[in-house]
Amino acid sequence: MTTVLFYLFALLAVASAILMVTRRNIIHSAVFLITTLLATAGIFLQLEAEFLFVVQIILYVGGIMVLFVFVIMLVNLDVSLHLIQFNRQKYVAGVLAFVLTAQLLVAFWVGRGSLNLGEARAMDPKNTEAVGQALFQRYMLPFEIASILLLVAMIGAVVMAKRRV
Amino acid sequence: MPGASVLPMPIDNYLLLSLALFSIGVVGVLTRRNVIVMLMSIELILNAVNINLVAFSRYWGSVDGQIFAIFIITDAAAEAAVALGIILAFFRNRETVLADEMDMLKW
Amino acid sequence: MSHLIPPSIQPYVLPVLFGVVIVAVLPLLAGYIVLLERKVMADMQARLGPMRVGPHGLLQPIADALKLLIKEDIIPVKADVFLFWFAPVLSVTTALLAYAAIPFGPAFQIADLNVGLLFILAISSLGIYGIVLGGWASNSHYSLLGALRSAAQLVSYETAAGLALVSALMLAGSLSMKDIVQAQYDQGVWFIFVVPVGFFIYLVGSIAETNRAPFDLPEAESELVAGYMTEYSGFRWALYFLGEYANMVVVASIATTLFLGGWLRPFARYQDHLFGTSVELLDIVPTILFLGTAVYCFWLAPKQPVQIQKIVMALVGGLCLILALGMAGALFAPDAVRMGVHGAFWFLAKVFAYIYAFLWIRFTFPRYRFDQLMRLGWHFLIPLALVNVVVVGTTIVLQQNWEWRHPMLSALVTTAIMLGVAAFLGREDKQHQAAVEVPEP
Amino acid sequence: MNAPLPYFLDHIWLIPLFPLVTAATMLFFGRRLKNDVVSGLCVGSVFLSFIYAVGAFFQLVSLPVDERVASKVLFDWIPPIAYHAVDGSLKLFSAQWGFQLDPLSVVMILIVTGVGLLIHIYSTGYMAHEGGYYRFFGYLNLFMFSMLMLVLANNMLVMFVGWEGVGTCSYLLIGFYFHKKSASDAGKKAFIVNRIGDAGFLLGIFLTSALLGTINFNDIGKALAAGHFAIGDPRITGIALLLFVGAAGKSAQIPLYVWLPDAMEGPTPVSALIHAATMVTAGVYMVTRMNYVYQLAPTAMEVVAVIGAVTAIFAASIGVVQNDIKKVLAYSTISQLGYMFLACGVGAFTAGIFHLMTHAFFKGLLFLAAGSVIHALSGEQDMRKMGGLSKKIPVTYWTMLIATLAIAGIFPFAGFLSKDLILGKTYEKDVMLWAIGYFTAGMTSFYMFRLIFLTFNGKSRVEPEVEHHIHESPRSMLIPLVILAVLSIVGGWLSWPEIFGGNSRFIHFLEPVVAVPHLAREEATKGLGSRMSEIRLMLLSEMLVVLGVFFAWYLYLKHTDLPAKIEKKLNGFYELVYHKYYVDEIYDAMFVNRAKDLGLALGAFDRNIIDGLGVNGVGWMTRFISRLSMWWDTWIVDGSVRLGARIIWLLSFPVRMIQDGEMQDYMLLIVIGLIGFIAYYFHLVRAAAH
Repeated sequence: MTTVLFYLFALLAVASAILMVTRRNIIHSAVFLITTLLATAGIFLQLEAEFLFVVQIILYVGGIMVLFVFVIMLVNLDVSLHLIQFNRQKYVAGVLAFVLTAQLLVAFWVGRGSLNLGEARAMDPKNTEAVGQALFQRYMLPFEIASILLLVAMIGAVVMAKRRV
Repeated sequence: MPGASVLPMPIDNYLLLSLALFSIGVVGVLTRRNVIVMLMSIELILNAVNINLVAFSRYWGSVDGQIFAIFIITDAAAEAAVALGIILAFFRNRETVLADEMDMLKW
Repeated sequence: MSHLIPPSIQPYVLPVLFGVVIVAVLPLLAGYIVLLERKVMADMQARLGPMRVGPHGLLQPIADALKLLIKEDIIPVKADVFLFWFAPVLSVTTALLAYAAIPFGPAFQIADLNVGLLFILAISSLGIYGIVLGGWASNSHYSLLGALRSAAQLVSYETAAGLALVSALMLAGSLSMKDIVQAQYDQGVWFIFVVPVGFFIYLVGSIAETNRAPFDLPEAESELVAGYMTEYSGFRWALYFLGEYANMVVVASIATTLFLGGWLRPFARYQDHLFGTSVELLDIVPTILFLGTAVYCFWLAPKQPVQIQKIVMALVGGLCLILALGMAGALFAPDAVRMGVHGAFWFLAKVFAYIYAFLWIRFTFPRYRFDQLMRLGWHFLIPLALVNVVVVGTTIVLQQNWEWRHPMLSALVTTAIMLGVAAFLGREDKQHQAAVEVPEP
Repeated sequence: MNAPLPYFLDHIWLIPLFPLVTAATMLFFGRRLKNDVVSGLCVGSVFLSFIYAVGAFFQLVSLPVDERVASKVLFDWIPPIAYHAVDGSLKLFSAQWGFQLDPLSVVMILIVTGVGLLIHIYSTGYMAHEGGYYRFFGYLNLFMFSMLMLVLANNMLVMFVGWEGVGTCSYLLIGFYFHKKSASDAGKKAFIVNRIGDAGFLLGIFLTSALLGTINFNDIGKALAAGHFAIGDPRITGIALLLFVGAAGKSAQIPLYVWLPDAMEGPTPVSALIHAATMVTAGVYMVTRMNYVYQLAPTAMEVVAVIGAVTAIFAASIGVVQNDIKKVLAYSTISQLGYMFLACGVGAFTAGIFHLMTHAFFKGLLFLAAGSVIHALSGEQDMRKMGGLSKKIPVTYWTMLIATLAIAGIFPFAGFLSKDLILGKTYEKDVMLWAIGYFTAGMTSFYMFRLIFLTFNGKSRVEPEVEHHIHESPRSMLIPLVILAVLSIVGGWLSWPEIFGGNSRFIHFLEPVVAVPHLAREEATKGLGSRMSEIRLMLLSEMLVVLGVFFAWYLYLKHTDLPAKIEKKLNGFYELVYHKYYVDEIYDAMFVNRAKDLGLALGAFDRNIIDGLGVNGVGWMTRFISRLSMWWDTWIVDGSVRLGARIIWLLSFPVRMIQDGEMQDYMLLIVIGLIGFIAYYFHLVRAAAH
């Protein structure tokens, strides 16, 4: 069952990711990105990370992507639909990206045998509690730092987006 | 779902999946002209990383990976907010969101 | 019967069953909520409301649904077809998906996730896309503005509502809807009595989240024709409507579960067996109610003007009678069934009470201006909710660590503090409002 | 105290605290508060203190006579510091933040809080329409705090804190209408004159601690009781005189009295509270508190007595001719203070305190009533523009009349008892001083009734536009008047003298404080002379008082033209007195102007020598040097820098080629770098493999 789920989600994710990159209409690519993110969330769920699953949806899909859609609606120009979508270095870039992927695949292929992680360990069934514990005890400092980061980002965004600075 | 079940499949699949997403993201960042799409591709890359982290955390049976993922998501949020703010400001001044028209930052 | 089903799919049977039931019943429910709304509005405006279709318009929803189904389906030329098709579906899907984690009764639940509440919030936060994309896709200024407004509104009020929920969460100490209700049973008090301020914040927030008056700016007829639904008609429009009302039920269910004690009957701890039988005194209330309704319907039936209406009325009476019998029968059924049936009854009763509050508010208050709406959200509700979380958390810690065992007293204190804070914020806000000059609409 | 103290005695430190808290509130947030909130807070705090004071009083009385000393130490203020006393022995100087309650200070706190409370209530009516309401009450409460610190202190240093505090508050309150120049000047004058006295007090403290090695009152008492010092020991006399300088400054005795008349610039409640009832009596309190020092220094006692007597008659003589109602009261205050010091000087400390109490009642009442009159006449203070008010503002009239009878010393009002106690004591000591006090009593009754007649009786001389809105004051102002009137009738009966079959309760209550163990306590024991002489004295003074009243009536009601004639007749003398014997002018000529000259001289020195040569010279040098270094900077330093910059600019050409400002090119570079790294990693792996 879970295997089926994984392949379903993975396929969905990859397919919509490709669509996201290739669509001409930004809104469409946003929609497909959302689909990818949701699929990823599904993967998380299938990995028994319920909390992360929810966080992914609430934060990424419900927050960040809404922001994206907003901005797209604000900046959307019909002309941009008829412009060239790819920049002048696209072939070089494509090749380089392919090389990079190839390298990673090679690395992967070479290391496939040596990646013997042994038996997977059991997961704490109370995932949320576990995350909370870790977040507020071992990772307290990073947590605070992240909050500071968010604060700064918020202020920055406000200042940027104000009509007249 | 049962807590103590072992990893349903070898971790390679997850790695491959995240690799695929990562590569697609890279392609998007490198080739698209529209800044917003570039940003979205970056989000995609971050996501690929998240998948890796969560997969490994599941494999080690500890939540640390998920914590990192959470931090990455936070990071993505901050980055998106600021970047979109910049884009808006820029769009107001220059009426464009194309990357190769934003080339004042040189010399 | 369990031996008939192969064990591999056994765990999926009940959930699927419930799912089917919900998906089947919900549109009807939504339709009847619309009828209820029209009736209540009529009542408050001293009118009769729909009377023609069926006795007292009881068949109106069905008629509406048929009309919408057979209506011509218009897609604007310059619309973005894909999204135009996608958006309403999305909004309905999310609305329905949220029901997966709502416990209508101790057993009557599709899936008891241990992140149930978060799951519901997440799914309903997806609902924005239905609106935004729809508004954008129909490529019309009214729609776009409506969409933007509603998106802004949803984002800002989700924050307040979510924070308000946190206070109840801390009291329950769990994210699983079931455990939350259970906690209210164990502590012997509905959380509305412990954190009324939180409930109030959630009430306002949920009204705003479902885009209803006085926060219905996204579809403010007087300003932008019908907001994001301007270009929609026929079945897609019906989908939107379904989604909206389904959402109302969702938020009502959340409120019911977190603040109003879910499926628990009032005085759930109070045991009083009726003349020694296993029947409890308060459990016969539903039966009596339905019986009364049935009798009333039978009494009304002959008075109906038209033959068909007489029949329908009688049928309704019969239905109520059956329900009453069911309730009564459930009293003697094994606990699981009894709890299920009665739980569902109480749950729905509370949900409808909440929705009635919605309607009431809608017909009572005038609409807000958009900047007022935003100010209310950001300057009043969110700070209030934040303080609420802090205060409630403090009291909980006090109770747990310092052996300060006066839940009701602490509730009073907390509420008093929160009211003070609210007053303060209100004053600040008024001053601020006086300070900034209002933009002419 | 080894035994645990009862509640109120254990919490005397709260009594000053309440006003302090409200004072702080007023001065920090007062601006925000509404007037009724302000008055509620301030009056409330004083009321609390009053309650605590009363409680403390009763619990103190409940103690046996010998143990009526409750002291409470909050914390160590100055940790012990070792130093050599004058006799070469090693002493530890230390001060605690300590409070002490004995009959003397309990009387004082009762007066301060009680009269203070009444005056607070009065002020809520009087200041209702003034600006800076919260400021006024903040200062007033601050004053209450300082005054209570002063009277509750258990050592001289804490007492000094209160001492300076009341000085400051009096400065602030005299200058309350700071926009009026005369007011702020008066404030400054009061402050500076007080400084002189305080300097004396401070020196006294130093000398005490240098001599006795302690500044704690009880320890001082013990140290003196140890009997190392003979009576009339010059060092003790020195301490006594120095302390008396301080007392004279605070209590406006010759030669430091000049600030008090000008202090009348302040609002009338202030004059009543600070410059009649409480602060100015601080000197008397201090002298009494240090009585064991004085009783060892007969010379100092004589000084005190003489100065007191002279001040009394001197001020009274000035008061006779003043026309400003508050000025008259001010001078009478000075002369009454003179009485108190006279009492202390002749060793009748208890009588002094007794008079202090009664005086607090009737003089406070007089000022409040005067304030009510001024309030009624919307700000008019000149008695020549009053008259015939008795019908229009009856309550004020009657209360003020009672106070006048009291101060004039009519039997059996409070003033009579206390004053004649003093006179009796004085008579035993020294007939000359007694004569002075005696005539002063006569003048007192004269000018006080002059005031009454001019203000209330006769025909009205009020200006017409003021005339028609004369109004009785609000209830909040009248109630204190009535209460104080009652007090100034019965207040004296606390110590109904033996000869009238009473037992001087008050006096005996205070005796433990002034009881000096190692002296033969003749003052205390040897009753009030023989009965007959005392009766005779009383009759004498009564006759004189009545005579004074008669004169006043004759001159200012019967033949109202006579005073003018008399002024004509002895013009020079009148002028002299009317201008207060030109004391202020003399002081100006002697001290103030000299100080100004010194300042000018110093200023000139500063301007020419220090600024001229020093600063400007240095400035010129600096400019010269900076020119040089500027040249160096421009050509040598900057030159080299620019050279470097130019070279780098040339070299950096290829790098700039890469930076074309297109972000995606950068990303491309990043990816290339990434690929490079991974390739290098492969290489490493292969190398490791082989």
